[in-house]
Amino acid sequence: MSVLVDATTRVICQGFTGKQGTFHSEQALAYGTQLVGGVTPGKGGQRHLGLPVFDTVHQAVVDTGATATMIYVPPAYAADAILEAADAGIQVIVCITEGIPTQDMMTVKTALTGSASVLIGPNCPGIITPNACKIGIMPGAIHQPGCVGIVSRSGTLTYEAVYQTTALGLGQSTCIGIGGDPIHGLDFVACLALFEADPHTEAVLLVGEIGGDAEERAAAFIQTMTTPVAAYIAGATAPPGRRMGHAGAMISGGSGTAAGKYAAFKAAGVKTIESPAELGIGVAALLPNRLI
Amino acid sequence: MSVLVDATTRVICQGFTGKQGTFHSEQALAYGTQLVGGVTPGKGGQRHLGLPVFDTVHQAVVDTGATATMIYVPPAYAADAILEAADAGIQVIVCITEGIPTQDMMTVKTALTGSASVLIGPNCPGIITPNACKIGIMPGAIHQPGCVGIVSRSGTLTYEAVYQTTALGLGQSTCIGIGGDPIHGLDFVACLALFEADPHTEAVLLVGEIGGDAEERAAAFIQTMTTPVAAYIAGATAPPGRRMGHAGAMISGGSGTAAGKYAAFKAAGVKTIESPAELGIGVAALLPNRLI
Amino acid sequence: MKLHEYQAKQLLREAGVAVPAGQVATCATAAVDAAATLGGEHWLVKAQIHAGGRGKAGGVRRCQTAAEVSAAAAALLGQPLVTAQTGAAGLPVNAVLVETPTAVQRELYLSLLIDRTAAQVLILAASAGGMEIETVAAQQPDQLLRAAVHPSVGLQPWHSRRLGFALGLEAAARQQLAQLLTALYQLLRSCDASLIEINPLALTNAGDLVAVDAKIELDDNALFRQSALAAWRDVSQEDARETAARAHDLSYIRLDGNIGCMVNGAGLAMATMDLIQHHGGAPANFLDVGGGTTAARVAEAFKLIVSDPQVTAVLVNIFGGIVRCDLIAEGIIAAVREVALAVPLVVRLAGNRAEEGLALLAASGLALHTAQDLAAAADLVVTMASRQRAQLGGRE
Amino acid sequence: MKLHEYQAKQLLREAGVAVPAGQVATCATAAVDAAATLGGEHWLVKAQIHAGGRGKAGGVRRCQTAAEVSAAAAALLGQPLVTAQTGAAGLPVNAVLVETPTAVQRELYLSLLIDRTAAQVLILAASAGGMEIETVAAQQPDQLLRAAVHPSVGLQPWHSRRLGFALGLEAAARQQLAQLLTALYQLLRSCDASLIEINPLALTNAGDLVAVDAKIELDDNALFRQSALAAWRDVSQEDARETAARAHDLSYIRLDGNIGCMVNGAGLAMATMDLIQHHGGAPANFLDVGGGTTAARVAEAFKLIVSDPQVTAVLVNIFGGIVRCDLIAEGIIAAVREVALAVPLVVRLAGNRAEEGLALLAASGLALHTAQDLAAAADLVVTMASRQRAQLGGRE
Repeated sequence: MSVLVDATTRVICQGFTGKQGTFHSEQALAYGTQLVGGVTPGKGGQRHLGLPVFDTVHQAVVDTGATATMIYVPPAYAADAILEAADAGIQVIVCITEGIPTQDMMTVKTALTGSASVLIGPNCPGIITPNACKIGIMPGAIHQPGCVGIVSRSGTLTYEAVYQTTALGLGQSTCIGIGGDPIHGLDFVACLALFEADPHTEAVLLVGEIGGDAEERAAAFIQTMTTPVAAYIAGATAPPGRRMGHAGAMISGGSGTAAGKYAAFKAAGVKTIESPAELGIGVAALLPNRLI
Repeated sequence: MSVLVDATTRVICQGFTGKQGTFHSEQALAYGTQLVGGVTPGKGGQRHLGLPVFDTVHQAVVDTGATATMIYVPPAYAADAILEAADAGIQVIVCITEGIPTQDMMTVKTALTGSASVLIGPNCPGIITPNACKIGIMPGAIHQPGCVGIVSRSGTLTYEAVYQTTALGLGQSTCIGIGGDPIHGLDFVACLALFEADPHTEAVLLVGEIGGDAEERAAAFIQTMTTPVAAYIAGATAPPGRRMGHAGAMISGGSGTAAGKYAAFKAAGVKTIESPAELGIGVAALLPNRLI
Repeated sequence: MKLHEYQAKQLLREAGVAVPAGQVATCATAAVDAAATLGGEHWLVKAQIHAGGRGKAGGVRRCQTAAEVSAAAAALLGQPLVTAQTGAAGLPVNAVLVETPTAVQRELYLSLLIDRTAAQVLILAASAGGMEIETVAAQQPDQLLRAAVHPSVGLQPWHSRRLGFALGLEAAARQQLAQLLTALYQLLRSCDASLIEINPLALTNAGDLVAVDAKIELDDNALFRQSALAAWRDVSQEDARETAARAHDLSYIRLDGNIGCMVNGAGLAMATMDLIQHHGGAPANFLDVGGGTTAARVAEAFKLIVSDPQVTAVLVNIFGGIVRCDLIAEGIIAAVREVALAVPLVVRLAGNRAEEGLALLAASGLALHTAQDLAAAADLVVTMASRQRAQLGGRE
Repeated sequence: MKLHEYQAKQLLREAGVAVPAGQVATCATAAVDAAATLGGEHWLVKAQIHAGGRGKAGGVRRCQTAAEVSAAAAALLGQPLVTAQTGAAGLPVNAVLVETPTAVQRELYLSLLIDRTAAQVLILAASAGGMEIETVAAQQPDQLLRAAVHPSVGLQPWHSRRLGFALGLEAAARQQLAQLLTALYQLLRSCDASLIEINPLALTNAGDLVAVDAKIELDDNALFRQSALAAWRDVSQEDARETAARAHDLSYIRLDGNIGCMVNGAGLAMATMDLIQHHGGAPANFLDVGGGTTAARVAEAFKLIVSDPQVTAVLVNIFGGIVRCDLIAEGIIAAVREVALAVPLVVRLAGNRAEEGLALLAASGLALHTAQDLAAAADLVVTMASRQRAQLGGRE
């Protein structure tokens, strides 16, 4: 029915009492997420939004049994927050923070190798299982429980994908925004493997973009999957050598182009979508029995 | 028929032209190991024992197709040699060197996490598949192809185990000396998993010793195995707080005792052997159909 | 953020890396003084711009007299330099580096960068110095040497053995390479560089390794903790509109088309460009107004878009996630009035309060077009842009 | 290798860690001078030995006058100090540390060590300072705080938050803890320590964190690159036989039994001890003659074993791997003659040329017993040892 998070997931917020943390915690609570508390060092023992505040993630885990966290701390402190969550045994770490130094993420990613914790992001909208658990900044209202797994490097473009699949009545099993930074946690391949193992995900919509080789590696993996995958790549018109908003979205030295990624998907037999207006109908084409 | 190495394994020697490297390379060649060359920086292009010498492991791999290495370089250079081998894509790295600083091994072990390379040792006799491939300092003559997998933290004590199983006609599938240092590569659990997957290993003889918790973790793993395991722990008479030769063999703060390890094995239903004179008959008891 | 060659070499020198003797100069007189201070009989006068390909473009001049140095500096300074990497407009030369030439025996390539997939520092090296590394990778892939540095162990002796032997260096030069790599790795880590490229790295006639050219790029995300280096930013090398955009937290990149775009989110902004092209048009820019879009930011974004004379139509594509489309609509109305928009405008709003937003726009009395569907919006703006261009063409 | 408290505190002080003012002294006069230099009205005189439990054993004395300092130093110096950790013979006190007492508000426990299973540095802390950490772990496991340091990132702010909040420290003390942890982690890495233990770590009345006691153990394998620290080795704190053994590359540890053992390989040496016990005897020592066993080393090993008056029989257990048993046999013969062995000797040889070796021994004419089988050898030596002891007993 979903991957990584569901209605039973107990969530905390790091950077809980800050402006972003407060706003998105309110949104998560309104959506029905089981938010059970938050962390702001120095404010332990207080209450915020009716929930307990802790000084450390470790204490929050001990007291609340949380297994997931959403991180809204400033870039300079985000790597530390991720590592603290991992050490405390948090299983799903969602880091929303944008602008974390690349070298911080390099060492964090290394430190998480072999760890039991999964990192989503940073610089991502988060993860949502519709009507069950929203961890992130995505608008809950556009989602609908359903059969499409969505995985994306983008934010608002993910919402567009959600919007189109909802409009077609397909809905989503889980949507994962893996983030737009060059070094991030969960990658396409890991998400595809999760969707492949989920009996309720009938098709996957992959939303990639220029830069790096994550899509090329995904294409190779999809050949081993039974669940069908449709893929769109943003940035066919992006000039080389320019960073297109996302730190990771840059064509360099002729590699990381949309054309190259599309070619990899086509070679792997993946259904490709050329226009962002066709994200919904593109994935719907993989599910002929679903559309009325 | 064996794990990790067999008659087709192509092996190089790091520290090839040194005294130890030369002697044990000769022994390996005499045993029939497919030794295909060696590495000594600055002596690339020369020949030694009739084999090519290379400046770097990378060049040796390119030219010889080696997939295994045995390392006989001094302690100060051993960590570097292991990392060079891993980067060059060597799959089985056997480090014989004794006396490597613990912090060197700490960072090396971290660097190998998630790597495709397997490290055996350091401070170990090596690995041997009888009559097929000998990588290390063990005496080849005492071995005999057979059905017992042997894994041990010790050197000569391993030979004793080999000697006894050979004397009983059981022979060995593969013998792995994982080494006596506190931080080492392959651990008991990994070796047990390899033996479990090997159809020709009919029983495993585990030779542990005091210090650390590797035996306790092995005991937990053995409960998931179908291949039977017999275990002996050296050091029942060792006093606490003293390092018994091996850097890793020390009871500290009441943990790491032989009694505790035996208790863990017994609780896991593992056949325990109390006397080192009974290593052979202990494992033979697991193979009632084998003994004539 | 890019550094100039002279800035990069200052960092290298401080890190103990051998670089040619040199001084930066911003006028011909200072260049002549620099040459005098350096002494010798030959000097290079090198234009300092944020782009490669200077040699072939006449941006590096070899001089044998003070008069030649003066003439070279005067010719370069104050002029834009056009190279294969700058685009047609070139980049302004505001400084030259006057250097003592290096007696080169061999030219090598060496760089350190962050390998995003492996999440490690990657060292690249090649015997073919002076060439673009991408060219080496494409044409002589077996000449391209790679060695990854694991963060838990850092640089190890084997890295320099691996590269030194493969590059065919003698023992003394291998020793220098080891020291060089150590210095470069430390520098990359300590200054949050995403790239340090030494190309060429010269093996001199004396057998020493010298960084003849150097390129350093810093991680923009880390500038908050690199304030001394952040102060070296040279906005003269950047597009003025992009710099202005950054001041308003907008992410803007000028493109070659004629349809201005304003979008929230980088991915959706790229997708919108693709959409325009898919429908037969050409985007004039990438513009991400960011997450917490406000009416004020929308107004600034509008000003930026229409400041580009090539723009003949504008497409606004906002997906209201957390942000409310009705508030965005109000911002658009105010901005259109403020800038007295003279080209057709198509607004697509979707998501949070999209219908209310579209209603506000319809009620505003402004000559704009609305759509809730991406494809329809794209069709409309492409048609409008062609029509507008035709009208402008008619007026010419 | 263990350091003395005063040595550990010197390293801590150099690393910027707050430690009590203090001076080391090796005679009573120097102790009085030290107290005078320190000033104040109270002093602690602390015996410097390589073992804990000094407080309860009278090894730490509080003094209020110079005369008391002199008396305390005189009483401690030159005498062995017996504590719960030293064994019955105690350890010689060759130096005392004269310190200014610390006004303690709370005592904490803090240590950094290498976690062998995780291959990471582990920080341990507890509110219960002054207690043995093993006692805390056994009796109040939830009071024992742990935080692991990944080598790729090193010490992070969360480590000190995790520990500081859990220890109930105020903001200022948490800040000091962060600096302290940074210093200790750096020190552990830079001096190849396997353990740094601050117990107790005092929170003073003034709100500062001060290392009141300190224990540092260095990795023996890393001493080759820590020559300054290696020079601090104090052999007076080690068993003389063990020190002598090390000089000959032998690994020897004195035990309480009466059957001397000589074995090649640490694992086999432990197993041989176990075997003796399994057969009803008690090993007198652990002795690993090492891999490349030579006749000379065998001779040194013999001397070591028989220098222990408790030994009433000797078991030699050699598994000839690479080493040839016949050469070992020759070494044994020579050694037995040289030391004029007066107790029964059982030699078990197996492996490479074992039969030739056993034949040489048999032909030597020496009063020794041979075996090729472990159990037989053990039975024999246990019997011999009892008989010898009975004989000795009879002679007494």
